[in-house]
Amino acid sequence: MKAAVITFPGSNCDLDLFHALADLDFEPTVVSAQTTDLSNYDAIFLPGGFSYGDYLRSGAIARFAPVMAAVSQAAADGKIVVGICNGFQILTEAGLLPGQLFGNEQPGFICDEVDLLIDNSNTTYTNAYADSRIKIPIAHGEGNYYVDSATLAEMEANHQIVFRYADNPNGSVANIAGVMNLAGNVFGMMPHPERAVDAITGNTDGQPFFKSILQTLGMAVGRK
Amino acid sequence: MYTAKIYVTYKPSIVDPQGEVIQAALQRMNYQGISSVTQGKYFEVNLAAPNVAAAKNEVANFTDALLINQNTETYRFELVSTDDEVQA
Amino acid sequence: MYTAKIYVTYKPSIVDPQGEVIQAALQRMNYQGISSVTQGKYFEVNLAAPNVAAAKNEVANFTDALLINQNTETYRFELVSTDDEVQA
Amino acid sequence: MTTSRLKELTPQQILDSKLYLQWGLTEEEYQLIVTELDRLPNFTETGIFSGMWSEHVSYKKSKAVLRKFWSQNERVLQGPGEGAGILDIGDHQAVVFKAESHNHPSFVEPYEGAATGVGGILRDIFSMGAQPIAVLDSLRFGELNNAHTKHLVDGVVAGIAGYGNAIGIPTVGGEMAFDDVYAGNPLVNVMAVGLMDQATMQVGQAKGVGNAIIYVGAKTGRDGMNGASFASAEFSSQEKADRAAVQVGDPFLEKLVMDTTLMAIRDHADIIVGIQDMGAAGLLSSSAEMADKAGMGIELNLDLVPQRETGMIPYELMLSESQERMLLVVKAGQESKILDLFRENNLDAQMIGTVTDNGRYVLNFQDKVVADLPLRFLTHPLEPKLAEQKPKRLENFIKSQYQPDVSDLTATIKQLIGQTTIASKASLFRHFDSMVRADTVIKPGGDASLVRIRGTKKALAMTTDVNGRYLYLDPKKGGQMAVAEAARNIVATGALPIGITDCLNFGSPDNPEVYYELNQAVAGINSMAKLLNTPVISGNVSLYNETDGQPIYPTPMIGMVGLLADVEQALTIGFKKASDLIYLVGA
Ligand SMILES: Nc1ncnc2c1ncn2[C@@H]1O[C@H](COP(=O)(O)OP(=O)(O)O)[C@@H](O)[C@H]1O
Repeated sequence: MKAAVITFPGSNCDLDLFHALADLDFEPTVVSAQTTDLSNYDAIFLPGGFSYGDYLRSGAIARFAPVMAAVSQAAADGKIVVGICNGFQILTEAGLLPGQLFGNEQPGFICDEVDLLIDNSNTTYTNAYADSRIKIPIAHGEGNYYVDSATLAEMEANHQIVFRYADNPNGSVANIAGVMNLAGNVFGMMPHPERAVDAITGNTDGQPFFKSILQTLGMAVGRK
Repeated sequence: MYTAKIYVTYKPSIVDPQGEVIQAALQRMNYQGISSVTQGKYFEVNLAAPNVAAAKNEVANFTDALLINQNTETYRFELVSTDDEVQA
Repeated sequence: MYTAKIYVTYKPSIVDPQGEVIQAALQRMNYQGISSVTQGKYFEVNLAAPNVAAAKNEVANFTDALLINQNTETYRFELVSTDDEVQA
Repeated sequence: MTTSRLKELTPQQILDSKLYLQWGLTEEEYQLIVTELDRLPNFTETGIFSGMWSEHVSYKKSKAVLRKFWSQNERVLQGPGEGAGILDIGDHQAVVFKAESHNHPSFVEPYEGAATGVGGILRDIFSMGAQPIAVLDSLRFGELNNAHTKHLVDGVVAGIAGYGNAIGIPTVGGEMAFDDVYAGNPLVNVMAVGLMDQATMQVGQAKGVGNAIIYVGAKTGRDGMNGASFASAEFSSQEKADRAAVQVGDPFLEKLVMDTTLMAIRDHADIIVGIQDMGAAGLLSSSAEMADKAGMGIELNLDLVPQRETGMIPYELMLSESQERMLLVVKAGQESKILDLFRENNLDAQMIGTVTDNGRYVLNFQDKVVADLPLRFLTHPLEPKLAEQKPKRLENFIKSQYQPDVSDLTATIKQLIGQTTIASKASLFRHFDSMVRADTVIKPGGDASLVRIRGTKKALAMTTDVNGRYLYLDPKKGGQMAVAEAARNIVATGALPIGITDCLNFGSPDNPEVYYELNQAVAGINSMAKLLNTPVISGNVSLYNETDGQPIYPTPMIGMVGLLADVEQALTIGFKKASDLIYLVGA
């Protein structure tokens, strides 16, 4: 399966994501934010980092990068679009996902491993998980997810909340760690599953995340 | 040339965690009379425009598009003309 | 009660990477007439004080102490009285 | 239009007003310059000498000590003298590392001081052609019992995090301790480690007559004017130093500069002759050092330097410490390939001069020659002979064994782990992204950190250590102990110690007792380094760490790197299962 990892100026988890995808049998390519055509790819990944320095608001400037029209098009075409950390922030700024990521309730960057609860196990991103409680790294200063209560109620009703924090590290509304759009093809999360795919770095709980996506696309699942 | 001074604040319905943290810090520092703190952003933008109306229009456009997140933020601005020269 | 509106900006000699990146973004978005952007902070603080002079003094003190980084930032503020009641 | 606040005095006025003394040149040095030039130096030239001959840039007072470092063995590809040292780790790969201090800037402005320290050490690594893979720190503050120290700690930690996290290089470890000798002079040392293929090794040299000097990165402003001479002056808590514009770091810009520089080295190795970052004394020291190392001359046209502020004079352009700038030497006629590459990535890039063969350091500005100096003279100040004397306290110590009086073990242990120096630092290092790049095998919280090398079975262990109290009690043994501690930490991961970088934090070398400490500490480090076969391949000196004449403890931070052949063999500190036996080994 062909996956594009979009690298914006200031992205810094692009290679981590690339390696995770490659190790888990995707065919990833790192694609510059100047690209205007993504029609060759089955899935689009927006990585973590500090796009354009995260100046102004995280994700606010990246949203206007040339590639974003193609990302919106891919989303409209029903392709899988995944934003991780800064990628999630960009997707919310671009209006492809509801809500916004504010500064952590207790201001400051936090790097840790946290427990996530899988709220909806029947999604493109979770169907390969055997457990409903997993451990995934976080690393962010602006991970405090906010959405107004009316939208939140709709999202809850539509099962759009995919992951919640077991122990809220940043003040996110309803402990939200990852959400998808109504159609289920656009997804964003603050934690970093791509940092949890290799036993040698201490955690493999991110593997089923990527396997779920492969599985959904009907491809053979297999670890090299 | 014009200078736009743009003040961005959260909409009243949005909790401002930073403001609360600052207020708590000020209280610990013994500034007891403080009943609320909100933190927003302030921009100064220098721009060329044919006239005040055009400048106002442009400032509103780019502020809506980029400088604020319309879901959570709101703004006001002032415009100052920076050249008083007679037009050639 | 008073409301202090405090505008914090970088000192002129300090690099403002944020402003430069925002300016570049606006240029890419085809706002061509923009010659400079600086981003600062804007605070609104409500406070009780016996009189204007005391309020001004307090605002200057806590702004110096907490709200700004004196090495890199500078500020100005306005003070608005929010109660017009006759004093008891 | 802003113009410089500095008025350019005439050569005669400089002589009469003795401005050079204010700028840190001694009477003897000034006279030497006049004799050598056979005329009075002008304003720009006097500034150039004050920058180049500051301790921070020239190491004139510490060179004699540094030359004693043992820095050769079978692994060493590059020893001290370049941006960073390089060691062979097999498979045509090499590890590159160096440490740097940002003590004084961090005291004045903790966030930006620490942040720009990280930025500077990373430039040292990638200017050698290496991809930075990890940052470590070593921090000293006063006791954590007052608001000011808390402000410093919070600012420094946030600054390291703010820069390292944003540029995407993990901060994988470090160490910190608290003692009131550092209250007026905290230590902020950072170390960076990089990885490269030996084929892409770069050195900072300006070779080849006619080759182009290319400036890339941020524009020059009046940032940190006089930082180098500032760093070489003692602090007085009485007077607030005349604070030049604080340097502000821009990790976003540095990431672009880093990625583009590494791309240039990868794609254009055949036309890049040398690379150097602009650190202390900015454009001046980088250009002079590059030309000197190649035994060449250099001629620059300052009108071409990208400028952020208006009205800057040559003195300011040369001594500015604006961040995120690099100097490249590129083969004549090939400039446009490099200029285009940087410009495509939205970075300023400008050819500002050429390499000459006349051994002169020449600056042009607004159609005038504003400096014309013999380069070798400029880069080789007098090395003053310094007196040394064993500190009185070392004679007077009561050497008898101290017997602690412990009646309640639980209470004593609680007291110990309640001390800030011993307590867990997790609440502070959790602000550092220790995992970005997804190669961190052992994160902060262990003895040494471990970073795997993707595509191989290898991993690199790294640690920073020193205990200033031990050096205060015995500078030589304390130096040995710092190296030994670092080695123990490396070995505890299963890795083999392979090399050392250091940061020599001391008081004023003009104080004979401090100079003695410096010599003894280096002797101690050296003897242990030889014993362990861990050559000292790079380092940094920070002198004048004093407040009101009171020096800090001698604190030579040791950064050590180890090589683990098979990452699957890595060991972590945690107990693994109940009923495993516990052994105490060693003395
Ligand atoms: N300033 C710091 N930055 C990053 N990591 C730190 C820092 N201080 C301590 N650590 C981490 O905390 C752990 C324990 O540190 P320390 O208490 O100094 O250990 P030790 O006494 O074994 O040297 C180490 O893994 C170290 O990397």
